[in-house]
Amino acid sequence: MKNKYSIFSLIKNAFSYHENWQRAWKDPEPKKEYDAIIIGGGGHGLATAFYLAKKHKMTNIAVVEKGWIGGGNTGRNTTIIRSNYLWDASAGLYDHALKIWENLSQELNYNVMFSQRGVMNLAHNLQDVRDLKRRTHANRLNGIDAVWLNTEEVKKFCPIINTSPDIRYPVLGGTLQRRAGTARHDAVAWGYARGADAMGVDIIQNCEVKGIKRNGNVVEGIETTKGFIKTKKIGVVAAGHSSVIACMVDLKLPLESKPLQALVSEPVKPIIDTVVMSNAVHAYVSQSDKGELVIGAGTDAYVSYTQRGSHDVVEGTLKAILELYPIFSRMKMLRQWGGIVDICPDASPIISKTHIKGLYFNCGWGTGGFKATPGSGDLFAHTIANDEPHKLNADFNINRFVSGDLVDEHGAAAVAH
Amino acid sequence: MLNFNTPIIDSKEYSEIKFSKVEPIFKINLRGKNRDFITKIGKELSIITPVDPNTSSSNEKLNLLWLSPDEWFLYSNDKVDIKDANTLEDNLFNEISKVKLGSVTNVSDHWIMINLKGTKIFELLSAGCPFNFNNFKNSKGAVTQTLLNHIDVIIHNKNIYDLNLFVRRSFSSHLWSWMNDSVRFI
Amino acid sequence: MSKDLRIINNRFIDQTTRISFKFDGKTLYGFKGDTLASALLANNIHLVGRSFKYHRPRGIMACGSEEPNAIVQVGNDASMTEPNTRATEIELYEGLEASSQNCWPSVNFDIGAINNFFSPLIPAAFYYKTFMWPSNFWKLYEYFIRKSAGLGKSPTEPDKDIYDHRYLHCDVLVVGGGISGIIAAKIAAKNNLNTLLIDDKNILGGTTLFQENECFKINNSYSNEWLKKEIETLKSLENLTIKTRTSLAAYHSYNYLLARENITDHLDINEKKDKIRQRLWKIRAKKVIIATGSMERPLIFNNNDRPGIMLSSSIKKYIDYYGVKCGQKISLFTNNDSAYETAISLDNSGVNVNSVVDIRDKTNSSIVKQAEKLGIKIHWKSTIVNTNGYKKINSIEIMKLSDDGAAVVGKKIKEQCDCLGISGGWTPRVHLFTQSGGKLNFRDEDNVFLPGKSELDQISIGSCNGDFELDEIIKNSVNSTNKFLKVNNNDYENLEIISSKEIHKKNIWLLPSDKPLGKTKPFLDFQNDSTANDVKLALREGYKSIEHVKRYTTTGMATDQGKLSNMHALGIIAETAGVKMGQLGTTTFRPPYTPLTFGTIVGRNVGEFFDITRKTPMHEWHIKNKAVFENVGQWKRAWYYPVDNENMHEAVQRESKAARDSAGILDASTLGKIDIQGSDASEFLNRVYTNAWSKLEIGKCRYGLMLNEDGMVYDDGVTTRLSENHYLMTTTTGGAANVLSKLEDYLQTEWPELDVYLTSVTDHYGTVSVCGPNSKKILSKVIPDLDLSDKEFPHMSFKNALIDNIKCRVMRISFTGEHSYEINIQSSYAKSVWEKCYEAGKEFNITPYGTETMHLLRAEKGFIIVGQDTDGTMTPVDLQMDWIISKKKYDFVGKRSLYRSDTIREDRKQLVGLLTDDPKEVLEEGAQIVTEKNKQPIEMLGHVTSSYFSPNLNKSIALAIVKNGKKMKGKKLFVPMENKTINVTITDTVFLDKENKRLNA
Amino acid sequence: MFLINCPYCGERDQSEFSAGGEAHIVRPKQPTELSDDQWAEYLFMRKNIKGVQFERWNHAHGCRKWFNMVRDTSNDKIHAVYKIGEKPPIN
Repeated sequence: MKNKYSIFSLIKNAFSYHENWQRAWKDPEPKKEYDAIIIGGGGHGLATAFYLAKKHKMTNIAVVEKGWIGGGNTGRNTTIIRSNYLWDASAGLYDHALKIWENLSQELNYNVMFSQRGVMNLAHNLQDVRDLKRRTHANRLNGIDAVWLNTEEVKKFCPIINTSPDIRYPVLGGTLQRRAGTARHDAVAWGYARGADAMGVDIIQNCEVKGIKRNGNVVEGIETTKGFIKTKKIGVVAAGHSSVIACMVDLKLPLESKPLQALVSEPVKPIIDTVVMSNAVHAYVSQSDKGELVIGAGTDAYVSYTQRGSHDVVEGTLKAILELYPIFSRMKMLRQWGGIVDICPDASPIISKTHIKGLYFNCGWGTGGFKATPGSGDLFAHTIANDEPHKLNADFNINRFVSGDLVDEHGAAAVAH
Repeated sequence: MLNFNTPIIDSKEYSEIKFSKVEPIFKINLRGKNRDFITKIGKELSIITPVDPNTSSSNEKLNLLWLSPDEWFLYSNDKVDIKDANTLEDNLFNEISKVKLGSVTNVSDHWIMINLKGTKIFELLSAGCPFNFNNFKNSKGAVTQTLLNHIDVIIHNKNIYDLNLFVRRSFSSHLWSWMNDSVRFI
Repeated sequence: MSKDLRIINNRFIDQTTRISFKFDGKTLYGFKGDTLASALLANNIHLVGRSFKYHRPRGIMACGSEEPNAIVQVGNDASMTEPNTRATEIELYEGLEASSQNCWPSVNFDIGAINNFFSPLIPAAFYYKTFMWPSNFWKLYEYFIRKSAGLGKSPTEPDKDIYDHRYLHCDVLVVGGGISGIIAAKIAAKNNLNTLLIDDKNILGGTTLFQENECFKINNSYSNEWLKKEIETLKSLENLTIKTRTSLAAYHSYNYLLARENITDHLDINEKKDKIRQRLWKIRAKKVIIATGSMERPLIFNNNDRPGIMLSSSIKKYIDYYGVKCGQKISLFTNNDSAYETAISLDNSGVNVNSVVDIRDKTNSSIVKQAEKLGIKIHWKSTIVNTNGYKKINSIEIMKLSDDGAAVVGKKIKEQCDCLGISGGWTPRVHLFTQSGGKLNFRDEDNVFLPGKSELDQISIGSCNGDFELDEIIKNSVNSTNKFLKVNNNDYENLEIISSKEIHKKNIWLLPSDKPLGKTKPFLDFQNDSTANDVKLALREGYKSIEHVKRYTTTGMATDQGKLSNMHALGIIAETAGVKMGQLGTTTFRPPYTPLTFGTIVGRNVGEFFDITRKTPMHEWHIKNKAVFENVGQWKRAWYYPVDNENMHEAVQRESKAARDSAGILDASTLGKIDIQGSDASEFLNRVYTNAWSKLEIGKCRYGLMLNEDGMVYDDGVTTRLSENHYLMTTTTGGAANVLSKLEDYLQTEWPELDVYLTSVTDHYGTVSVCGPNSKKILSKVIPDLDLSDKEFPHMSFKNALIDNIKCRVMRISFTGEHSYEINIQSSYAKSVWEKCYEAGKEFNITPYGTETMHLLRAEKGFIIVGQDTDGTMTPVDLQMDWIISKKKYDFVGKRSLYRSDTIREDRKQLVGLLTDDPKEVLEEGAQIVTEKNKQPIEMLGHVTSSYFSPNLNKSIALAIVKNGKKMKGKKLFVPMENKTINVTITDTVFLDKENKRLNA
Repeated sequence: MFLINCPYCGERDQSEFSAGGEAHIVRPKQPTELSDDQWAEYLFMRKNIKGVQFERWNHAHGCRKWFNMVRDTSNDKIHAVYKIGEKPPIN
């Protein structure tokens, strides 16, 4: 068992100049065989392993990661966490996650800095108002906290927003979820890794999957840069690279992997203490504990695995930021980067079995995956362990694209972060 | 009598740049694929149909601009009497559309034409247009369709430092005020 | 300013023009040409800020963009203040006010410094390990963490400055105006290549500009004199544009680069007004030559962060360029030759150099010999084990290094000093190269990453490419440039170059101390306060990859983006993990190279120009008549026309009533209009609409519904058959552009065999819609010679007409259910026709109405609005519009999707009408519909899509989509609001005039 | 920002173009003959290749012509462009 993290352990270790801290996780060489293998060491993959071990007592499992854990979209997103989704299925999924977030630091004994500072979505035209009110009502009836704010209330909640009626697309109101907020993205990956490792899960980094071995319609193991590893169950949580893995078993997914960019400003003293999102003018901003403004930009329309997007997207985003927050004009962009987001036609994820026995996919989170990390891991673990979806992810199967029973969140969350 | 309204009602003159609103001229969009179409408009308008990309041809009355392999843009140099305009449109329509050679569409009011003159006009354009004008500016008759301040425009290099710029009417007042704002910083 | 720190040196700064400025409220003086940093140093001010975490005193360390410590708040005006600005990059101007950051109450006495006392408790990433109890207390902890974090302060008022953009296309872009960049630019321009040379400083020349040393000569003159002549010739070249004060911010693929030009930042406060502050150049270059030079590395040893500890090369620049002594008793600490250049410069300027501490065993390069000749003391094979002085260094402790360099031996020598110059060698500025996607190679002998393979048409030359000695720099720059540009310039043949050669190299990433590592503070990232210990802790805890270490310790994530810290961090990681640095790789450098102001990135796309505004031909009339406007896409549409003090509700009630009782007039110009010609036009319409078109008579109009291939409603509108092969299609306002490109797509890619041509005429026509029982009378006045009899001109038909011999098209179609006409006329005359109709209608109290009333009127008739009553999940069947799906047609866009297992379900959400039990109660659009009262959570059957109070029916009406709604007519349901529940009944979607009598009234 | 060589107008800035996704997915001539699975394949399933991909682009703010592009999605390098109906120059 790992030493517990606490102020006391910090004091204790201070005396030995912090020479005696244990490793958060070991870097083992892969065993010959595991009961299950998770492909992808991002937040979702590590959470899946954590809950497989914790809830389903599957501890002879491994997470294989091509690079370093948490290095994909987990470490690149703008960390917005909310559950105010329109459709029942989505609301159920994301609120399940939000409930886990609320005690995650304690569950992991790793401070993920979940900060319930509220997320506010703004409306800028009459259809926005209709859509957001529709969502607000739906959330309320789904037992998810959501309130509608008129323009004055928006101003009161976040005074630095320009709510003047004379701007090009005035703020006509907004919906607020107070339980929503942000978390420290790296800590989520590291906390889950440490927790999983403590239960015996092997976390294998710098191990790229080269192929999936099948016997007829049943998986037998994976070919990796560290050799063949035998297993009966494979959970793929490869985000932007899901299609690449799927291609190894001649499976086509309803996904396109596109560049999503984000940026941070230089750190300043606290100036905005909530998260404000505006789909209509494409502005998403919060302030990290370090003081940086964290700003999410949009996606490009083309497929790319380069983790770089076009400058116009960044320019468009900051344009919108200055429209809503003219006081930020003299703030400086410190860093910009891109991630690869795998987007489904209905902007909802896939957490599903496949027609291949023992092969499971968790993908299609598009621009909004971070907020779902704990729930996604929990439900995917359930699906893998029982070879059966949990009722909360039953609707997110691959077959919906054949039947047409989509969970269309486009109206509600075209570019949700 | 119905009176004529245009969203751009004045001309502006700055050092080395001049924008002018232009008298109501007529404009026609021509589309067609086959040879007969191309020869037919050539005959009807007594003008060579430009088939090379980004080029145009002109006579004393008319300008014919290449827009795409199957689309051309025709505009008159001067204000044309409404009757003549109608007859010309009808002729073309009967000679081309009616006989299934292609399409003829009056777009006189779809586009607003703004004339830009002066040695600084390309600096003005470069404030909001990603197009590379380095060669364009020296080639008389060159045509390009591109974006200016995020707005679709057709630019016809009528003469050295003398451009005709076409913008859709509903966008024109916005572009006009952007141009006048931009001149301040040239 | 304290005179004794200034020497006479007028070459680059104008010591005759005194400039006054304020720092931390104190008025000080400097000279024109100073930077804030050089002026402060001249005033003997080193302490300018406090560090991020421990709030340790920090001083000016460098002289350029790599400065980690001297970041200040410029200005205190709420709208013009700027946080986190590097004092080393601020050109001094009259009226400059700057203050130190991240300290309270003052930089000299900072409460936060208590953190330094607690530092043993707060190693790297301590926050992940604590603040977890009690569980709901994080909000509180976070409040204090947030307060103590952050550096400067954001402005609180809108920026008054103006920013601008400019596109620029060139053959060759040269980045960096140092000796290599100057050579490259000259070669390019002389070969008639349209060339742009940019440099972030205010003058060209780089460091060679003030290199006046016997050891570096070209053709028998000092290298700086030779370079000055080069710069002169450069200025006369015509294909060359030179931009100073312009720094390259980002290098994207396809040689697309962004450069920021500073235009007013250096001007006196009163000269800045009404000018562009900064311009962003969007450069597209055929070829790019990177000549960005290199940065000096610090050395990592115990307490290496005190004010007064500076980069050795910076001390040289302050004395040789600015004429400022950084101290009176300066010591130097190095692992290479360049510190000796500093020593010599200082000595030449009469500054006393205590000694040079050199970790190397001994070397005898010409530069070192020269220093020895000057009698400068050198401690060979030695290191500094500690420094003293809280707010300013006052002494260093020197010890001998063991042979392996891992430990210190012998006795400790203490040496007094007021400034320490450190030099850990040089790091090529490869940031832009990596930004552009280039791969780096590692050179072991001097531990540098160098540009390797690149996909783009670019090269790196000079010291950013690993050439550090004058002769190599010139030789290789010339050769590479010639080769790269495929030219053969011989200006630089047979130059006679003298350059001191560095013979011995030695590098120790983390220098040993006599204390155990745990007891020392060897800083790596000065701004983020991460030490070598933090990096080792991260590795111990299993955070092995560079990115993990970087994120866990925040090394390299400060506002300098690790310019000074990255290499040592990598070195220590490699050493500790026992791998070669080459294999370890490096972290990615992300744009921008130096932080870029939001305003600069946005340019003039603010305020009025944030987004395009589209106006209809009648816009001016609407304004004159007090219309309130609604944004519909980029269009401004008249929303309603309040009279006197009417609120929206009152205005809409009046407008709606008038339209039904007598006459209303609407501006419908924003609807998309597509002119369709070609022999296959009818077949085309058959494929893109759900209903059949072949049999539509010439002169008749028909409503059409367009689907996506997924079967969901996409757009709708009325299309008119003008002649055999000629149609005019109308689309929704918002859908116009998308519909046209979608149709073009099908024609070009799926059905190229079809003879059909599309041309947008949206802006060509203005559309005046006159409706109401008196519309016919009004129209007959406007177009007297048009036969308006129902027989000649029935509903859903069109006529060509002339108004004052201007051609127009009149459609008799109705979106209100009233007898109505739409006049489409050339936009130039539309306002005039509108006024004509308005005049003609006055006797019938014709009432202009806006989009809100239009929505209300159509709702009374149960007509849908795509996008309001549909949301991309509704099929025509769901809308109870089965009638519009042709059973005969073999295929149309979206047809197949209508027969999928889910889309054929009987119990999908379907469009219905809703009536409230209380006719006065108007439902909220977006409100949800359920079967039971006061239950939660509860299944939602659907929601209200449109809802109004109908003055004509004198009751509230609504459209909604409800699960299985088709079968539920008459059923009682509930609409639960926050504070009450509203009882409703499902009805038919048509509330008014089910028999359509009014169409012909 | 890419520099895209429109097969009709020549080299233009990316901002003049719009991307249209995977190329050579032909709309079935007889959709009614297809099973739900086959139709879903056409509607939604994509190769989403990491590497050389064939895709559709439209010169939306220029000649408005659709054309095909061969692009390596792993480094955004454009290998070729060709007109609709033409054979891919590379395969």
